[in-house]
Amino acid sequence: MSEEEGNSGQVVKGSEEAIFLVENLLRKKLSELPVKIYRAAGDSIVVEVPRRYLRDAANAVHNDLDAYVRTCAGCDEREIRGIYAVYHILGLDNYGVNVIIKVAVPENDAKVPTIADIAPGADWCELEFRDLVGIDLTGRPTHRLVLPDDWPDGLHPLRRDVPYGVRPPPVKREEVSLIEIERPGIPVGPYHPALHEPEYFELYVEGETVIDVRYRGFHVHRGIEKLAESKLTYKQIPFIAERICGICGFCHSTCYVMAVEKAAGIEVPERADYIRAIVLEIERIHSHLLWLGVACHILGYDAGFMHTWRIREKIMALAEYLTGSRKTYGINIIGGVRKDINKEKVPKVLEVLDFVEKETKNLADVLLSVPEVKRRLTGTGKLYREEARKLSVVGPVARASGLYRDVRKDYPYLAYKHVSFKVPLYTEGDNLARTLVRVEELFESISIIRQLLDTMPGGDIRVEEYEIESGRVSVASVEAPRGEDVHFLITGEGRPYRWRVRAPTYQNIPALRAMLRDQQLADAPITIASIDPCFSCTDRLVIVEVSGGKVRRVRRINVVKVAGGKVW
Amino acid sequence: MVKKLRFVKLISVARKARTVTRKYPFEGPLITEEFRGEVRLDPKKCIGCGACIIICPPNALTLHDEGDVRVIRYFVGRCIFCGMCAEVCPTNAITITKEFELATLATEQLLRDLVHERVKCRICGKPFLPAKLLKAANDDIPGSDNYIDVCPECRAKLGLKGILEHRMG
Amino acid sequence: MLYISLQVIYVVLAVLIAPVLDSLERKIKAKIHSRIGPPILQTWYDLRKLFNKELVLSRAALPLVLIVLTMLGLCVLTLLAIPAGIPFAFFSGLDIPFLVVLIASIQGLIIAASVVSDNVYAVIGGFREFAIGIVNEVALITAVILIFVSTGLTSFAMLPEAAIRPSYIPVLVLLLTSAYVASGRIPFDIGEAEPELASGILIELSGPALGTALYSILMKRFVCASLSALALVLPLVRLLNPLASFAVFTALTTVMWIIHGIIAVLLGRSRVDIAAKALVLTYSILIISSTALVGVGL
Amino acid sequence: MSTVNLSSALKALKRSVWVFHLNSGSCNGCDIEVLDALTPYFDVERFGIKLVASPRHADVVLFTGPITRETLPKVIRALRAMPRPRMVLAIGSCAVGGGIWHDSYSVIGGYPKLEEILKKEGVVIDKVVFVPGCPARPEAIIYGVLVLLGVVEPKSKREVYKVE
Repeated sequence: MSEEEGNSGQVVKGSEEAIFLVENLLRKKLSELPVKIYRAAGDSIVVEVPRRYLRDAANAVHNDLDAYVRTCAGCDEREIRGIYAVYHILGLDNYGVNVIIKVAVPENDAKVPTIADIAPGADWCELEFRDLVGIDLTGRPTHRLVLPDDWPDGLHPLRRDVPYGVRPPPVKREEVSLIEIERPGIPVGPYHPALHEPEYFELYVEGETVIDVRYRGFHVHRGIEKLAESKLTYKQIPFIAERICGICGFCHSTCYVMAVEKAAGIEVPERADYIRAIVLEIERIHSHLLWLGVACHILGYDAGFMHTWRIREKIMALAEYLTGSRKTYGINIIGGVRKDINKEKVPKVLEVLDFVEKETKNLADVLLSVPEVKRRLTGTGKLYREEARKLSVVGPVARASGLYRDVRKDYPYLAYKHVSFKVPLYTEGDNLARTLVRVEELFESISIIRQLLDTMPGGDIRVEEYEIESGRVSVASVEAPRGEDVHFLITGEGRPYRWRVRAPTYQNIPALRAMLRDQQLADAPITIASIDPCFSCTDRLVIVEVSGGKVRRVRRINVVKVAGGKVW
Repeated sequence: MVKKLRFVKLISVARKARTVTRKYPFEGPLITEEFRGEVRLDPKKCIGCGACIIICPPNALTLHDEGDVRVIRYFVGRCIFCGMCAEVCPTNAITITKEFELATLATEQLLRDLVHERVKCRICGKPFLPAKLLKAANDDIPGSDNYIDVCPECRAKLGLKGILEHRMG
Repeated sequence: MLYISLQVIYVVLAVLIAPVLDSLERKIKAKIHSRIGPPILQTWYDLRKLFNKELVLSRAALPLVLIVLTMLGLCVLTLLAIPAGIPFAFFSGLDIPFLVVLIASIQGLIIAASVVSDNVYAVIGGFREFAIGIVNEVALITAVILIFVSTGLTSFAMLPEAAIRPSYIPVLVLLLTSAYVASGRIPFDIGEAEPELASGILIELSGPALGTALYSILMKRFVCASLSALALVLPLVRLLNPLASFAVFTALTTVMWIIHGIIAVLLGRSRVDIAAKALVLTYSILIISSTALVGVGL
Repeated sequence: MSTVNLSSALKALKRSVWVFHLNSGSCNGCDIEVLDALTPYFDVERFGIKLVASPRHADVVLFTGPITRETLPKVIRALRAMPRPRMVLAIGSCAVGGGIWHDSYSVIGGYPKLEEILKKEGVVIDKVVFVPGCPARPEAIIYGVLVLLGVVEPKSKREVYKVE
C-alpha cells in the first residue's frame, strides 16, 4: 500500500466524500502555485495551471499524492479559445478520483515542457500529441511515435483544419543507423508466426541472450480519433470504438458510452449496468482463454492451444446467443443497451459457465504440469515492482509484479459495486505469475457473472431521450482483460470535440524492454505474448537506449545491413 | 513421481471430450438464433428516405441520386452487421437474416441496389424525391396536397411569392 | 537371395509408407486434440502439391537444396545398411562401421545446412540444430556400437545370441532416447521451432525444394524408427525364422513411429540451452553405466 | 524462375492448401476467427489446410485488415515472396471494403485498392475471393476457401430491385 498521508481506507472510492477529500488535498498541496481547481463531470477534478508550473504540479500530484499516470491528450482548441490545450490525466487509485492537469498552450508558440522524467508512464502519450496535434516538447529527446514513416513532417492530422481523408504523397526517409551494432539484429515481425498482428521487435543478441530490444509498431494506426471528431456522430462511435480491438472491443465501447453518459449526466437504467458488466466479464473469460491457448502454442504445446480454444468456443457461442454476434457484440448505445438478457436465457448462461469452470480447472493443471511449459514460464521475463510502478503498468502485468491495481475496485463503475470478488496478486513478476493471475481472474469472472445474474433488477434497458451539452470534460475507465482502458472525452456539437483512447497495452509495452533484457532469445515470443499485447489497441513506437545508459538519437535501422542477411 | 507425469492426464481429458468437430459444410454451422447476418431491404416497404444511410457507421448503405432515379446501394462487403439500419428504418423495410455464406470472386457481386423512381417537379420538371417518400410525407402532413409534387426550389419561390402578394396585397 | 529381396522390399516399403505414417501421426495427434485430423494420404497430397508449385529460390538457398538431396540419398543408404530383422549385411565386411559412418554423416549434413543459408532465422535455426545435433550424435553412435558389442555381434550376417544380458538395458534406453531426439520431434524440434524461428532452416525453401526437404526429414524419422526397432528385435532374431522376424521388425518400426508421435503431442518445446544440458546429463549417465556393464562382461 | 503450368498446380492444390496469415492492420477480430478455424470445432486440417510460418511455403494468403499506410510496403514484399500459384482470401469487411475506417488518412482502404498498387508493382495474384463479415465467422472463412478451390459456386449475386 502506498505511504501517502491520510490513508483513504475508510472513504468509499469514487464517492462524493472521496472527491471532496482529494479537492482539499490538492488545494493544500498546490497552494503556492497559481492554479484554478474545479470539478469536472463524474469523479474528476480539473487543475488549470500555467505552462511554466506544469512540471511542479505534475511532480506534486504524481510523486507526493502517489498518483498513477493514466493518459494525456493534446487538443486543438483554436476555434474555441485560440489556444492548444494539453490534458494530463493522473489517477489517485486510493481515492478512485481522476486529476486532470490542464495547460493552455499559445497558438504561435506550441511548446510544452515534458513530464516524462517525473512520470515515465507519460513518455509515450506526450510523443503522441506531439505527432498528432503538433504541440512540441521541451526538455527531452523526441522522435516520431504514431504516424507512418512516409508521412510528411509538419502535417498533424488531429488539427481541426486538416480533413480526415487527407492522403499526402509518401516522403522517402533515409534509414540512418546511428547505433554501431555489429551483433546480428533479429527481426521479430512484422509478419512472424508468434505475433498475430503486425508489430516489429528487433532483438539485439549476443549468442542467444537478448542484450537490447527495438520496437517499431504503429502498423495498425487507423486514425480512429480523427474519424470520431470529424465524420462519425455520437450514435455511430460505439461501433468504431468496438473495433479498436478485436478481442477486447466491448471494453472500449463501454468506456466510450460511459464517458459520454458521465459528461452529459445521462441516468442509465440499473439493468443496463448489469447487462454491460455481465458481457464485459464474458469478454474477459474469452480473452483469457484465448491468451492461455496462444501461450501454449508459442511454447510448442499445441494440445493446450486446441483444448483451451475448444472450451472457449462455448463462450463465443454464448456471447452470440446474448448479443447477436460472436465478437463485435454491438449492444452498447448511449443511454443503455440494445438487447436484453431475459429470463429464459439465464439457464443457458449458467450451464455454459459450469462447463467452462469444470473444464478449465482440470485443463489448467494439466497445462502447468507439462515440464517444458512450467520450466520456460518460471523465471523468464521478470519485471520488478519498482520498475512496474515507475512505468505505471496495468492489468495482469501489474498484478503479477505486486501492484494491487484493478479499475473495478479502484474506480468502481457499472454494477461492480454490488458484487464481491478477489483480485489475484503475485509478486514474482515472471511469465508464470502473469499466467496464474489470468487463470485465477477467469474463475473470479465466472463467479461475478453468477452474482450479477442473481441480483439483476428488472426495468427497461435504455434511455431514449437525452441531451449532450458541448464543452464538457469527462474521464471513464474500464478494467479490460489486459488492464486499465482509459477514455478521455470533451463533448462537442453532434460528435465529440476530442476523444482520446488509451488502451492497456499502451502502458505495458515500455515494460517489455525491462522484461526482455538479458533473457534468452527463445523466450522473447513468450515474454512478448505474456503482456497479452493487443497492438490494434496500442500502436506506438518506443526508442530503446542502448545498454550501458548511453542515450543515442536513433532513426530507423536498416535491418538488412545490420544482420548481413536478406529478410524475405 | 506421479506429480511429474501428470501431463499424461491430457489423454483422459481428450477421451472425455471426444471429437467435437462439426463437419461444416456437410453438417450445419455452429449458429444461434440471435446471429446478425446479411441485411435485406424489402423493395415493397422501402420509401427511400435515407434514414439507414445516415446511421450506417461504415457507409455500407449509400444513396445515389442519378438522373431521374434514386438508388439505395447496399455494399455487403463493407457492412459490419451491427443491425442499426433495421432499428432506425421508419417502415421496418430492413430485416436481418442469418446469411453468412457471402464469399464471392468479385466485389460487384456484393452490391444490392434498390432503384426508386424520382417524381419530376410540377413547375420546373426537375426530378427530386421518390414517389413513395412524397406519399408518406403527404399522409403525415395534413393539407400539403397542393404543393407536394413541387421541388424544394420552386416551393421556396412559391412561398416567397405568396408572402409578397400577401404584403403587397 | 531371400535376404536381399527382403532388404530391398523393406527399403521400397520405407519410401512409400513414410508419408502415410506421417499423416497417421497427424491423425492421432488430432484425435488427442479432440478433432478429426487430415485424411491418411494427406502428406502425399502435400508433397504432390509442392512438386507442382513454382520453385522460388534466393541465391543463397541453392546450396541448401544440394544438402537436402544428399541427405535424402544418405537416408536411403542407411535403410539399406540396417539389417531388416534378418541376419544379413548389405555392405558385407564393413557393415557395422559403415552404418555408424552413415548416421554420423546425416547429423553432420544438418549441421552443414546451418552455415549455408544467410537468412537470419535459418542461421539461428542451424546453430540450434548444431548444438542439439552434436550432443545427440555422440549418444546415438555409442548406442549403435554398444548394441553390437553387448550382443557379441561383429557382423550383421551372424545370428545374435538369444540371451538378453543385463548390460543391454541401459544401451537400449540410450538408443531409444537418442533415436527419438534425432527424429527432431517436440520437445527437440528446436532448430525448426515454428513459432520462434518461422521454421528455421526451411524458411527459404519453396515448392519442390521444400518438398524434398520435408521428404528427407520423413526418411530421417524412418531411420530413427527402424534403429529403435532394430534394438528391440535383435534378441528375438535367433528365435524366429527370417520371414517372421522381418515381419516383426517392420511392424515394430511402424509402432515406434506412432509412439514417437504420441510422445510429441504430450510435451511442449524445450529451449536449446535447457535441452542441451538435460541431454548431456542423461546421456552421460546412460553411457557410463552401459560401458561399465559391458566392460565387466555382464 | 521456372514457369509452372497453373492448371495442374491448381488441381493438385484442391487437397492440400497451405495458408499464410497476413494482417495488414486489422483489429484482429478476423485474425482470431482465422485461428479459430484451426481449433477442434472447425478443424480445417480435415481439408488439408495447414497454417505455415513463411510466405515461401504458402499457397493462399489469408488477408485481413484495411492495409494501413505503414504496412503497405511490407504487405507487397510478403506477397512477392510467395511462389505461384499465388492466391488471396480477403477476409472481413476491412479487407473487402476498407471497413469502418475506409476513408481515413492512414488507411489504403481494403484489398480492391491494393490490387491496383500490386499491378503497378508487377506482383501477379492468380485468384482472389472476398469473404465479408465483421468478424467473418470461421464457417464463412471455410466457405470462402471452398469457393477459392472451386468446390462451391458463390451464392451471393448482385441484385437490382425496381421499386414501383
